[in-house]
Amino acid sequence: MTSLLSIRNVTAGYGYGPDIVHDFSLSLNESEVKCIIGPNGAGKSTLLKAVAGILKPRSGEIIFEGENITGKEAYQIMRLGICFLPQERAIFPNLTVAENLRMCAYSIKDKELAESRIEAAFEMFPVLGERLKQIAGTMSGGQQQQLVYARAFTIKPKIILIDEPSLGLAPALVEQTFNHIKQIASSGIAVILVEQNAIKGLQTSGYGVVMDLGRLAFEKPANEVLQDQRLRELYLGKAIKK
Amino acid sequence: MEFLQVIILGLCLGFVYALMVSGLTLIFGVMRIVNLAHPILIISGAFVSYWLFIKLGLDPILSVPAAALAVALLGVLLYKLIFEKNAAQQTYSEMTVLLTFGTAMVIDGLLAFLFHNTQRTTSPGYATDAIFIGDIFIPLAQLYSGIISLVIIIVLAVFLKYSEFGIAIRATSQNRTSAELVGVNVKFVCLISFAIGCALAGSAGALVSFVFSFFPSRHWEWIAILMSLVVLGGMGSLTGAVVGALVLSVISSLVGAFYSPAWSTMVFFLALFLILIIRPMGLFGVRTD
Amino acid sequence: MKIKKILLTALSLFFSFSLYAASTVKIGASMPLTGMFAVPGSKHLEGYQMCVDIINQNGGWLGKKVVLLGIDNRSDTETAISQYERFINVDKVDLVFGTFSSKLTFPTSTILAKYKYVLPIPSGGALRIYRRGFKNLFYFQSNPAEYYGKQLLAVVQDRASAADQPKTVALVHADDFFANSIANGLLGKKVKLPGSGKLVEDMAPGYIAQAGMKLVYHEQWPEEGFSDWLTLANSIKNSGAEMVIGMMASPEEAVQLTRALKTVRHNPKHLMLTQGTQSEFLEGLGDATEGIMIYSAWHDEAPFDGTLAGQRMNNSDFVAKYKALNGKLPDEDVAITFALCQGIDQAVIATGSVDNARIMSWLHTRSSRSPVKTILGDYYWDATGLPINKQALIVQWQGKELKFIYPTNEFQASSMVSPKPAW
Amino acid sequence: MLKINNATKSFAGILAVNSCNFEIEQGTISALIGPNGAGKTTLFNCISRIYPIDSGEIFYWDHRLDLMPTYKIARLGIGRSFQITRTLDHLSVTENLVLHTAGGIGNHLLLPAITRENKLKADEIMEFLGIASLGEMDMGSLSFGQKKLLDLGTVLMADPDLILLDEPAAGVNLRLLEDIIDKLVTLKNQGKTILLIEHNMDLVMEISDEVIVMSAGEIIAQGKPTEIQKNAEVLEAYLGSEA
Amino acid sequence: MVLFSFLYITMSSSWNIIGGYGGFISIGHNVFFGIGAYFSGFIYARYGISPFYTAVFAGMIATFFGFGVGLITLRVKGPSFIISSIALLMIFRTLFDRWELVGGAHGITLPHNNLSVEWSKIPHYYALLVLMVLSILLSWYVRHSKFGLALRSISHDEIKSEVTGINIKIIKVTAYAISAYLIGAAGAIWGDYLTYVRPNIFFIILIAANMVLMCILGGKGTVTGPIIGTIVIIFFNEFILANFGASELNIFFTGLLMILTLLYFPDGIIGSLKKRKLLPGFLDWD
Repeated sequence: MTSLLSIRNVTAGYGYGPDIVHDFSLSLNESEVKCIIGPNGAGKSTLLKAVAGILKPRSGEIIFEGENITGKEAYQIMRLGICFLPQERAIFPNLTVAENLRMCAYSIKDKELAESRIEAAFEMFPVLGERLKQIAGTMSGGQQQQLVYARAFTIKPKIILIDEPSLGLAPALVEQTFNHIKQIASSGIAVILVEQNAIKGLQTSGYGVVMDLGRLAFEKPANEVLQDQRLRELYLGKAIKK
Repeated sequence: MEFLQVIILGLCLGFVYALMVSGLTLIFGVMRIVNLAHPILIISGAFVSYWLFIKLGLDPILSVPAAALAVALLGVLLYKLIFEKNAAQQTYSEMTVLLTFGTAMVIDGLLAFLFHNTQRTTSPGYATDAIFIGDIFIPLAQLYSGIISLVIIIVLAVFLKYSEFGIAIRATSQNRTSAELVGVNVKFVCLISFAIGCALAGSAGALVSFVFSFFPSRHWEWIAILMSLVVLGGMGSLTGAVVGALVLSVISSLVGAFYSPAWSTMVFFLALFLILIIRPMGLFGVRTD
Repeated sequence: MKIKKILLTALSLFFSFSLYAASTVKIGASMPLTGMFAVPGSKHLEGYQMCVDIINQNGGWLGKKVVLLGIDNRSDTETAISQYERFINVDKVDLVFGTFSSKLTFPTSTILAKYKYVLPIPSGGALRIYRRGFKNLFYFQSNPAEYYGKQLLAVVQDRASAADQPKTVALVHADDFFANSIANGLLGKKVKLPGSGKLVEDMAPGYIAQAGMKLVYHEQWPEEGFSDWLTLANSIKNSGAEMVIGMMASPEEAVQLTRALKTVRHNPKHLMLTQGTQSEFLEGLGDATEGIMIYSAWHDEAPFDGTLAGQRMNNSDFVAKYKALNGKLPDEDVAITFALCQGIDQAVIATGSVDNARIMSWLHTRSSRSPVKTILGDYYWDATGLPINKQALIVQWQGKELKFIYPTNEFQASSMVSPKPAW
Repeated sequence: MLKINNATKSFAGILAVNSCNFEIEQGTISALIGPNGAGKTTLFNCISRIYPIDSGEIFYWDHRLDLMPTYKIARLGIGRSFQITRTLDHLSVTENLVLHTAGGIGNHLLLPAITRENKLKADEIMEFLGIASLGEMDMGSLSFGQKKLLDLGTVLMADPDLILLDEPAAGVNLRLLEDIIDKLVTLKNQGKTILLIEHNMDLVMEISDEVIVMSAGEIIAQGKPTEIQKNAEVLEAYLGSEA
Repeated sequence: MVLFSFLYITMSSSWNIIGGYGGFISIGHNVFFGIGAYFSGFIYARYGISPFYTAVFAGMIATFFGFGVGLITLRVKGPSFIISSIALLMIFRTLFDRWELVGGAHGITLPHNNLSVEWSKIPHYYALLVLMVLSILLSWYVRHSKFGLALRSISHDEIKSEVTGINIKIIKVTAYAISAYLIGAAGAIWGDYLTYVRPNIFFIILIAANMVLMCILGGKGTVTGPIIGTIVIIFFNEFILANFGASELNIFFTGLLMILTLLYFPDGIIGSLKKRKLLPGFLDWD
């Protein structure tokens, strides 16, 4: 069985800098949720950017539905059905909520379909429906977060890549955010989640991938990852030798 | 009474200035290019109108679309030849400013060589007419160009506000990466925005052709004036630019009428200098750091 | 080292351009063919060229062909200076012709005085050009600008009916060399050398005051890049002036000011401008020109006699010749330089040389009995280079034609339209 | 030696550093650790006053650092490195190293850019970093790892008393890492004080006397490395919590 | 033409100090040129003291102004700085156009010297030669001093520079002021050479554009770059002048050259040659 997305031996880095991701491989099946965890600087975000086309991989290839998408422009990749939610809130702060959602449906050629998707998003996030005319940047953090995830439902991608959704959020919001992610996963969209908050992240996912220094450290079903002693060592160092 | 009169004159001019500056601010907003070549593009537009007027007797107001189209094509050409290389950069660099400066010199030199640096104006019948309301008069040339400018600005605003592509332009100017992530072809948006900006310059040129006299090297002076308007309004903000244009041209008219016309342009230069120093973001701009 | 070689080659190539044909008489003229003085500048050159062509048709000067090097200085002073220097040092010209405008003449005269070249000046009437002790200047128009004002007002006083005598005057002008000079005379200011403040002449109390009129508005506009004509016109309107005197450096400004006055519907009894005899003025304004008076040096009906290349060349001959060539009436700006060229032509023929020193002394010895005879009338000069006993003309647009209306003493003048009809 | 009192800094309403308090002693190595976005680098930037703090005080001995311009702080003997290296790519390596001597205007206008002593010292540092032959090269032509080293080198050149290091070990190969560790320990023994941000926990646990843990802008723990490793709260900060 | 080369080498080398080493692209630097010319010209016209003596002070006045202006404008960077420099130029232009004491738009007329035609340019020749040599020395000196090191580091990264203990404000402003000095002095001499000083000669943007272009074409931030750039541009101008007349094509080609340089040789002649290791040793003074 061919997987939906397969990342084969990808190496990537920024500018003239060193390789951040080394020879990394990963595959994702339809409706599967995988969580990538690992300490700072492990190359998790870089990997997602390489998949989304923001960063061109230095070597290796990325195959999506049997098509090689390595090196395509970000907007082309997105139109194929891979949606990327970057770390910083990817909303347009000076557009209204309605405009933000229309932008999300930008790539949908069938306007009726777009309308119905937007309608559906409002049903899922009623708060947004009440605030159509509000400038997105002036909403509360939680509402902005809803907008981010409403986008996923509008676009209805096949895969959604989420980069550190809980970063810089208040605890209550973290909870809300992970609920959104669960909603997305339950609607049949495959998810790759990169998360610092390993516990939350793994709870949401079926499978855990642990990265360290740009390489795959180990991967196993999510509930087993936390029990692995290697994880603890990665984060807090080995016991002092002396 | 006189005060009111001066303000009316200032406002009429203000709308023309607003149109002159709207393209500049759009290009800056989307591409972060401080386009010093904008004023010379306006003059190019004025030349198109001028020739249509001289050769075919076409009213400059009717030649607005032609001027807009011609300058837009010129803009696309410039963009492809010169700016595309740098357009991908999110941060605007000094080199781009110098590039536009060089472009301005090239067009200036070429126009001056082909058509000479003589002052020109188109003179349709209404250029020397005015309507009188009591003692107050409104010169028709200024009135017409002001109204048409206003219409064009409104059309632009509506386009940016409601059309799919307009929203994409605004989205791109706010967050390039995000725009790309929702499927916007950013390069294409940049090209089109540049063309629209140039079209605005062209249409402004057609309207300016019967309000001001123009000659190719006039644009050096306009550079500072237009910059003062965008900077006051906050770089990249259309509303800001319109407000900036109205405010400054009214002040400048007041200075001209009650102090001395010799000093009226000083208003723009001083405003530009002071705003850049005190509030580099402009009065209406949002701090982005 | 390679670079140096290339540079040297380029240099020598470049200088070799100028080393051709010594069997010609070369005349240099740096003219404002573009920029703010483009219109009068190009016409000035046209006059020179027409004159030189006629000379060549008659066998040239001293058996040599005359070559006119007329190049564009973009109305820019620095360029004008360097071009004259280039004429002398690189092109090795025998003679030079003056350029247009006081602004450009003032600095270039310094250089030419240094090189001891005769500088016949077609347009450059500011008094301070002549009050610096140079011996090489010869002005081919009328009074220096400072004295213009007298005539500007006299035409109205002498020719307009009592009811049309203006009591109030608005004076607006470009912050230009020439216009400022006229204004100084009208306002009675002290004329000083710029910068040093050395007094040239005190014009007090000024011609306006002498004429018993009241100055109700006075404003200058900047020399370059002025666009606020409506505000200016509105201020003039608010002052209620019965006579408007506008002094500008270029016909475009004359068009702009007149258009603005028309737009605000200010109807003075008299409108007097220092530019506007050109066909461009008529094109720009059409019927609105009716009754506008313009200060001019030349008019096609003035019966002046002159010679060129040893042949008769009266004003009427000139007009006929020009019409034959171009199918229209010549402009003042063409006539002035044509007259200047006539003057130099007479000097060359009289002295039998193109030596600057000899021509200079010959021109200086002209008198009322043996003047230089041109289509602008007779010329002889005082020691500073200003013509003696030379009055300018005031012309008026009447039915889209220029009629000369002043002075009335020398020859028959047309009737005057007074007051100026409302727009 | 360095004392931070209630330092608070927010950007656009988000608290990046929230009333931080800690002190570090002379002659110690302290490590500042915490998950991404905890505010560690921001705190560094507040200490060297790249931006002013909103409230609180920062003392270095008895100097109020929060009231001083950046360059004066540097001249007090506080050197720092950057997480993303900020080497000056169009200058040569040696020039980068001697940059700190270019400080003032008076006498320096008269001195050549690189004096003999500067050169000797720069060579020494490059020797230590194992890049001895690169002095004349443009910084821009160096590899990332070499730049990272030189960033450390520029700090060492100035011979500061207090050294702030932002992730000195990131991207450095293992052999060199040991050298760096040795060097840091040597410096400490010479009486220098070091505060470092580091993610390589092996290194942190090995050399630091004191570990300060930040999370979400706040200091959540401070103590000896062994204590920190056992602290449940710290692990929670890294791995997240149930709540 | 030789005088012209000297003048522009002086100016572009001076500009290079702030624009090349410091990275602050000023398209209004001829403000100092004008200030110098006006200062000396005014004194000459009023009190008869030759600009050859007062040039030293003209430079100081320019420096003084540079210091004051620098304190204000050097707070902003990049495009904002460029635009503010244009604004500065326009403000000075407007001011001098209206300032009656110095002759308004007509400027100041200076007496010309009594030397005969062949000799009259000699003093200017030597004065500008001296200024040119000084400017090159100064440029070389700044390039090789700690001050220059600080300046070059500022142009790249202000924050990094500051944390190494460089007082960036003082360095920037001083560099600005220093670069104004010789330009001011050159202005004084040039004013005397032209025998008159007018706003529309000294305060036009094309002078500054030339300085910038010469510097960038030659290679900004190098000692020899401005010299080579100036020579190339002046020959180029003369070539255009000789073949096409003194027309607007000159502006056109200057602009074109600027665009091509920026697009294809952003490092300039010297910089590009150096990168390819083709630079002959005698041109490498860095």
